[in-house]
Amino acid sequence: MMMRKPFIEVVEIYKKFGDVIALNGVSLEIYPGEILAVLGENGSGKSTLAKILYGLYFPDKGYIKVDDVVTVFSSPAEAKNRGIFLVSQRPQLVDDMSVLENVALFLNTSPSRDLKKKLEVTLRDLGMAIDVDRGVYTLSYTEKQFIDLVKALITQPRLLIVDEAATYLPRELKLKFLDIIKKFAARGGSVMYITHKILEAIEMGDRFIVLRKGDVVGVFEKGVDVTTIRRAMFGSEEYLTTFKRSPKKITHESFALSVENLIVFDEHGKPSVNDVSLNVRSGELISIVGIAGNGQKELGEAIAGLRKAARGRIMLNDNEITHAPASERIKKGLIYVPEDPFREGVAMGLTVAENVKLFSQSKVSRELLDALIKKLDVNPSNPFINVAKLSGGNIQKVSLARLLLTTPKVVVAYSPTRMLDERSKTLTLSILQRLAESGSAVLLLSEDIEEVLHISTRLGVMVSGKIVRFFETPDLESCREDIEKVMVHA
Amino acid sequence: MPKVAIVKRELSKIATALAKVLVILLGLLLAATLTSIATGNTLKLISITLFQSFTNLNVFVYISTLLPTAVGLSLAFSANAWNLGAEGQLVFGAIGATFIALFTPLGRQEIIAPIAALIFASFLGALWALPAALLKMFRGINEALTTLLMNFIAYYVANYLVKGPWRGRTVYGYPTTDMIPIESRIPTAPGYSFSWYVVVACIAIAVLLYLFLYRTRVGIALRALGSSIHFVELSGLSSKKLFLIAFLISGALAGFAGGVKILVYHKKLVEGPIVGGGYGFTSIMVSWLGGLNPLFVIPASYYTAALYILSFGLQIGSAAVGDALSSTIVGFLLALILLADFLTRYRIVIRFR
Amino acid sequence: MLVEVVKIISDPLVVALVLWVLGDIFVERSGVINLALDGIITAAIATAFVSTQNFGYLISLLITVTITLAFASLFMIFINILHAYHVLTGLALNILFYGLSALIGLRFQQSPSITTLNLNSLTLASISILTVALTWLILYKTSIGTAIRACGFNPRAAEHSGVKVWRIRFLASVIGYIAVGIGSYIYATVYRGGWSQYTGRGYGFLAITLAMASTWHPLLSYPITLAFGYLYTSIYSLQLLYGIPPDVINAIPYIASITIVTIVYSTPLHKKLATPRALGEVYFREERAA
Amino acid sequence: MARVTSYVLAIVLLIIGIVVGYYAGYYTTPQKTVTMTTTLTGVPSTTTVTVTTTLQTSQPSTQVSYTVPEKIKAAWIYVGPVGDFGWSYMHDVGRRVVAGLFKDWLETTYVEQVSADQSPAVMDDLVRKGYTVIFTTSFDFMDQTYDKAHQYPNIMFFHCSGYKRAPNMGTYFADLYQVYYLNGLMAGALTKTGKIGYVAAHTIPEVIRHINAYAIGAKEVGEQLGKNITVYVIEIGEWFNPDKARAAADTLVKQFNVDVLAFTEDSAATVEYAENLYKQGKEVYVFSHYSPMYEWGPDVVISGQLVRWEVIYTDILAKVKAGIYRPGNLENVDYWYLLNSGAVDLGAYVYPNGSIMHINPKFIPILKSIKVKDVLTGEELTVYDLVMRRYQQMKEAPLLQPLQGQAITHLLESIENISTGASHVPTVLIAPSFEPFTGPLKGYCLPGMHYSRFCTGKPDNAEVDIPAGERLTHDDLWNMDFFVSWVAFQGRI
Repeated sequence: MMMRKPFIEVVEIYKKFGDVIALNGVSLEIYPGEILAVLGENGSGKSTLAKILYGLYFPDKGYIKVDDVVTVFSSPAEAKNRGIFLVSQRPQLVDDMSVLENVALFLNTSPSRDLKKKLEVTLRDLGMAIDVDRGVYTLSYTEKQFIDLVKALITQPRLLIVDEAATYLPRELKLKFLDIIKKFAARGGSVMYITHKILEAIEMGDRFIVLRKGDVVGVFEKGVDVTTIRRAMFGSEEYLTTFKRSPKKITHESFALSVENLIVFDEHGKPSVNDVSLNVRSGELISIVGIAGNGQKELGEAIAGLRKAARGRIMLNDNEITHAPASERIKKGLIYVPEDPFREGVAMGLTVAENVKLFSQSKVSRELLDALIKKLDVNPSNPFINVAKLSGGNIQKVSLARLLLTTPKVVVAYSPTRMLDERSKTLTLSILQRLAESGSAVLLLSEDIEEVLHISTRLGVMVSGKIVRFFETPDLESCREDIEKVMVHA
Repeated sequence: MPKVAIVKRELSKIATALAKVLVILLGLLLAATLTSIATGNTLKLISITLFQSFTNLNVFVYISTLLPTAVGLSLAFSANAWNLGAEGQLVFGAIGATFIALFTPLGRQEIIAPIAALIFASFLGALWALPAALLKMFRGINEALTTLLMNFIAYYVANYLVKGPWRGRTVYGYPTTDMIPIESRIPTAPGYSFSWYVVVACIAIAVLLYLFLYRTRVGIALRALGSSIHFVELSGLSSKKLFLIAFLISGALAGFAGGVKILVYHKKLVEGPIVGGGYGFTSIMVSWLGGLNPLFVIPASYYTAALYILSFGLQIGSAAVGDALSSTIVGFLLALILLADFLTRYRIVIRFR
Repeated sequence: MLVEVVKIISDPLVVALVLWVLGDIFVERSGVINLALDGIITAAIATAFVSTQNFGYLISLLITVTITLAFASLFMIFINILHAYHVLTGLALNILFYGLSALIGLRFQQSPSITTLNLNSLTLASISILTVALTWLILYKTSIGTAIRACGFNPRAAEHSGVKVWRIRFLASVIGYIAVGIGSYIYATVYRGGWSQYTGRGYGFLAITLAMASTWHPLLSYPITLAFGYLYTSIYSLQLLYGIPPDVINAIPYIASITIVTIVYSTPLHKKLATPRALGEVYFREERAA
Repeated sequence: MARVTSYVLAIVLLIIGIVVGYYAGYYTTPQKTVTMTTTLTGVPSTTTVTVTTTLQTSQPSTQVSYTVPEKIKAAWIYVGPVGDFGWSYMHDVGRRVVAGLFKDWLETTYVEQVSADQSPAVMDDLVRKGYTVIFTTSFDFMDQTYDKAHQYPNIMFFHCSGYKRAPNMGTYFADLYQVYYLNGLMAGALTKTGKIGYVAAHTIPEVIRHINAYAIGAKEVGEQLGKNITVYVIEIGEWFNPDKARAAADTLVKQFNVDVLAFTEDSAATVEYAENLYKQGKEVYVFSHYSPMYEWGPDVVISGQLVRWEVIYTDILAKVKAGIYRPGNLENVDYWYLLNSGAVDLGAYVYPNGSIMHINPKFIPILKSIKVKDVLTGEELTVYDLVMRRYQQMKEAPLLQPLQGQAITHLLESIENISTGASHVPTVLIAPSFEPFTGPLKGYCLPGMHYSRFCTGKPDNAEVDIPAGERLTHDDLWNMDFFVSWVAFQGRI
C-alpha cells in the first residue's frame, strides 16, 4: 500500500484564530482506496483541518498537494473541482429549497426533469424513499445527513471527508451510512473519517491519525488498540466514566411534570407526537429514547413551550402550562436544555458572562461566574470573551450553565451531549444525575441509548410519536437488547 | 495562479481605533486634494473648510437629531427589530410636540412645556411604531416593509394637518401651523443654532441606553434576541415583549428627536418631508456606523454631523462646488469609513503557491 | 376596465417601476439588502439622459446599462470583498451616487430635454411581461437561479455546495442591474424626456418596498407593482370628483400596500413563499459561528 | 506579534496625527484675520437716505454702528438644487447677473439643497465667514431668518416670499398673478373644449391668486367666444414632484377633457407631458412657469411667466452699497414686484440677445385671427392686441416706481389714480390702469382657510361677492382664500 502514490498530501498546515492556534503544522497524506481515521477531542483541530481541505478556511501557512500539484484551496468550489467533498457534522443543505434543488445546486445544473429521475433512481438504490420535491426543512436530521452524502456520491468524488457526520445517526442507519462509505473506499476512493469515537474509528479506519490541540500526536496502522489511541488523545490526563446509579430516592409522591395525551403536529400537520402521556416525580431521571425523528425533539420542544401542543395537557407541579409561553415556564422552574447550542443554547455575539447573566433570574457575581466556568471546564476561561469565539463543545458547556445556577424543579433535556467529546459528555450527564439526586425531576430525551442506560431510573422507548414501552428495572443494562429491538421493530 | 483570500485580523482595540482614525484622516486629505484639483480652489481653502467643519460647534444641531434616533435604532437593530420607520416616527414626534405646545394649556407653562412636549413627542413616536410591531407579532408581517411604508403615510398625515385642521391663523395661508408659544421653545446657544440642554440630554440618553443594553438583564436579552429567539425564551424572557420594547424605545427616541426639531429648530409644524428631512434614514446609517453600540454611535453621529456641515461649508466661498460635488465628497468619505472598517477587521492574503 | 388595465400595463412609468422591482428582486434574492438602488437609479437616469443627448438612443442604452453595472460593481465590491454591512453601505453609497448623478447630469447636459422615444403600448407591455417571465425562468429554472436563491436562503450551505457566494452575488447584481439600467433608460427616454437635478430620487426605495411586499417573488411582484402604479398615477380624479384632499390621495397607495400585505399574510399563501432568510447577512466564509 | 504591530501602528499614527494637526492648524490661522474684518466699526456715514416711515408698531430698532464695507460679501441660501431649472435655478440666475454687474465690489456665494432646520447653521457659518448680506430664498426659511436677524444685528438679511421683517431683515417677492391673467386671456382664446386645467403645488394664497387671475383672463375672452369656461384645478401637495405633476396633468387631460394647461410646480414636467402628447398627435397647450421652458415644448408652449430676480437683487445690492440699506432700517423694506418693475414678465423664452419672446410665434397668427372686445372700452380688437394692451396697462404704474421696495406703498397699490385738485391736471395715474382683480367677481371660500375679509367667519364654501368696480388691495391679494366660481376644485365641479 505504501508504494502507491498518495492522492492528497497535506504539508505543514498552520491555522490560527485570534490567539488560538487551531492547527500547528499538521502534515498527512491520504492514499486512494483507504479510509484515514482522524481522531481528537473537541477543539483538537479536526474540523478546522477538514474545512481547510475543503477550501472553507484558508491556511496561514502550509499547502496541499493534489496529484503532485501544490496548491491551497480558496473556496469549496476549487476543492470540489479536484474531486474533494466534505460531509460535515451538520448537514449543509439549504432548508428553504427542495431536495432536488439542493442537489442541482451542488451539481451546478438546473433542477431539470432528467436530474429528478436520476436522483430518484439513486435514492431508491440506496433504499431511501424521499420525495425529491419536498422542502429540505421538512426532512429529519437523518434524512438530511443522507441527502448530504448522496449528493456528494453522485459526483463521484475522489476524496470524501466525513466530519462526525455519522456520529449521531441511530445505529441501524449509521451502519448503512458507514457501509456506503466503505463501499466507496473499496471502489478506490479516499476517505478521511473524522470522529471522536474511538471504537467507531477502529471499526472504519485503515490508518489513524490523532490530533491534540492542533498537533499530530500519533499515527497508527490498522490493528492498533483502544488504549493506545486513548492515551494519544488525552495525553497524561486521566479520564473516567464511573457512573453509579444512585438508589431511587423519590421525595414526593406527586408528579413534578406530567404530560397527558399530548399531540403535537410537525410542519406539515402530521402528528409527530401522538398521544403521549408520562409523569416525572421529583428526584427521578427518566429517559425517553428512540431513533432520531420519532418525536423526541418535538416532545421536548412542546414541553419547553417552543412548539404548540395541539391537544392534551402539560402540568408543572399541578399547574397547567399547556399554552403558557416558554418564558413563563422557565420562570416557573422548568429548564430546557436544547440540542443545538448554536441556535437555542446560547446567544452568539454576547460574552460568556452575559449569557450566564441571562440564565440567572438574580444577580451574578464575578466569583460565581468564575466558579461556574471552572466547574464546566470552559476553555478559554475568560468570561468576557465572545461566545462565538469558543469551539462548539465549549459553547455547549456554556449553555449548561443554566443548570447550575439554581436547583430547577424540572429539567427537560434533548440530546444535550451531541457535539460533545467524551469528557464533556460525562460532565453533562453527571450534572443531570446530580440534579436528579438533589430533587429535580429530570426528563432526558435522547437518540443514544449508551449514554442514558447508566443513569436513568426509568426508560421509555419512543417510536413514531408514541411511547411504546417503559422499562423499569434496577439493571437497565441487561435490557439493552430488548430496548434496541423495541426501538427498531415496534 | 496566485490564490487570494480574505482572512480575519485581530487588532487590539486601541490599534483598531487608531487605524480607523488614520484612514479617515488620510481620506480627508485625499478628498481635499481631489476637490481642489477638481474645482481649482486652493488646497488651503478646502483644508480650512474641512478643519472648520469638524470643529464647528454647530455639529450639535445635527447630533441632537441624529444621536437619539440612531441610538434608539441601534437598540432595535441589535434586537433584530428592523425598524426602518424612524423617519415617520420622527414626524409623529414633531406632531406630538406641536400638539402640546400649541393646543394645550401646558404650552404656556415655562419649563414644563418643553418637557411635556418632548414626553408626548416620544409617546407619539412610539405609538407610530406600534402598528408595525403588532403586525409583526400577531400576523408575522415583515416589519421592515410596514415601517418603510408608514414613513410616507406619516409625511402625508403631517401635510394634511398643516394644510387642514392645524393650518395657522397668522401664516397667510402657508402650509404651516402658527408658531409655538415662546414658553415652549428651547433657547439656542448664543451664536449657534443648537441647544445645550438638548445636547446634554442626547448624550445622557446614549449613555443610559448603553448601560441598559450592556448592564441590565433585559438589555442583554434584547441583544440576544438578535441571534436567537428561542434562546431568549428559554432564558425566561418573553421574546415578544422584548421585541415590543425594542420597537417602542426606538420609536420613542425618534419621536423625541422629532420633538426637538419642533421646539428648537422649526418652532412650528411644517410639512412632513421638511420635518423629516431624511434624518430618519441617515440615522439608520449612523447606528450602523456606530456598530449598533450606543456609545460608539456618539462619535458616529459626530462624524456624520460634521459631514453635513462640510457639505454646506464646501459650497461657501469656493468656486464650482455645488451640492453635487459636496455630496459626492461626503459619500466618498463615508465609503472610506467602510474601507477603514475592513482594513481593521480583515486582511487580504495573496499566496503564489 | 380592460382599457384601464392596458393603460397601466403600458404606462412607461409603470414599466420602469416593474423593471426596477425585478432588478431589486434579483439582488435581494442573493441575500444582499439593496439600499444603494435609489442612488444607482438616480445616477442611471442622469446617465441615460445625457448620453441620449450626446450619442443617440441606441448607444445611450448601452452606455446606461454599462454605467449602471459599473455603479453596481462598486456596491458589490463593498458588500462582497470588503464585507461591509449592507444597510450601511447602501445608505452611504446612495449619497455618493446622488452626488455623481448631479455631476454627470450638470456636466454633460446639452439642453434641458430630449425627444421622448415613442414606443407603442404593445412594445412597452411586452418589455415588462417578458422581463417578469425571464426573471422567473432564470430564478427558478436555471442553475444560476438556484445558486442565487441558495445564497439568499443560506450562503453557508451554498458555499458548502461549491457555490462561490461572492461570485453569485456579483452575478445576481449584474443581471439585476441590467434590468435596473433598462428601467432607468425607459424612465428617462420614454417617460420623462427631461432631467433636472436628482430626477428619480425616491423610486429606488419604492422599488425595494414593492419587492418586499411581493415577498421577492417575480410573478407576484407584477400585479402588486401594477396595482401600486395604478393608485400612484391615476387617482387624482378622485380629488376633483369627490373632494378628497391631495395628502389623503397621496397616502392611499401606501395604506393599500400595507392592507394588501396584511391580507396576503393572513392567508395560507404566504407559507409557500420562501423569503431570502439571509438577507443582509454579512457572509464571511471563515466565520466560526454555525 | 500583533501587540508589537499595534504599538508601531500607534506611534506612526500619532506622528501622522501631529503632522496633520499642524497642517490643519497652519492653514486655519489666517482665517482668523478674515473674520476680524467683518466686525469693523466706524463713524456712521452721513450720506444716509432714510426712506423709512414707521407705519407698523414694531420692536425699537437696535442701534447698530455700521459702515458700508469696501467689498460687500453676499450669500444666497437655496432650498433646492440649482439644477432644478425652477425656483432655485432662477434665483441663481439672478445672483449671477448681480455678481457680474457689481464684480468690482461684490463677492457672492450660494449654498444649495438646504432644508429649513439646516438653514440656521448655514447662516451661522456664512456670518462667521464674513458674509454681511444674506438672501434666504424660501418661505421655509422665514422664522429661522427672523431669529438669526435678531442674533446678528449688523448682518442684513433679505427673505424671499415671507411676511416677517426686522430692523435688519427685509422681504422681497416677485408676483406673477398679472402675467397669469395674460396667460388666461390666451387660454380662453385657444381652448376648444372650454375646459382649462391647472396643476397646483399647494393651494396657498400665492397660487390661489395665480389660478384666479388665470381663470379671470380665460373667462374674459372665452365667454365672448361662446365658450363655457371651467378651470379644473388639481393640487398635488408638493412644490417639486415632476411625476405627480405629470400624473395630475394626465388626469386633467384624459378624464376631464382639458386642452390647455397651466401649473405652479417647480419643474418642466407638465410642459414635457404636453409636448409628448403633441408628438402622439394630441394637441394640448401649456403655459411655461417661472423659468423659460419654451425649449421643453416648442410646439405646445403658448407663452408663460418669467421671473427676473436680478431686478430685485440689483436694486437691493446697489442700495446696500450706497448705504441706503443698512442694518436697522430694513423694517419696512418689502419688495412686491409686479409687471411694472420688470422683475416679472410675460414669456417663455429669452433670446440670446436678452430680449424676451412674449408669445410663441407659432401661436401669434392664431391669436391675431381671433377677434374680441375689450370689456373696458367695448372696442373690437384681436386677442393678440388685447393681450398686448393689457400688458402695457399693467406695466405702466408711474408714480410708485421710485417708492417701490417699501412696505408702505402697498397701501396705495389699489388706488388707481389720484386727483391733484389742479384743474389742468385732472388725475394722476399711480397704479396700473388695469387690474385683473376688479369687481364684479363671484367666488366661493375654500375649506379650512378663512383669513380674508371676504371669508373670515364664514363657513366653508361660502359665497364671495365682490361688487363691481372694487379693486382688491394688497392685503386682499396676500390673504386670498377663495376661488372664483368657475374654478372647479376638490369636488366643486
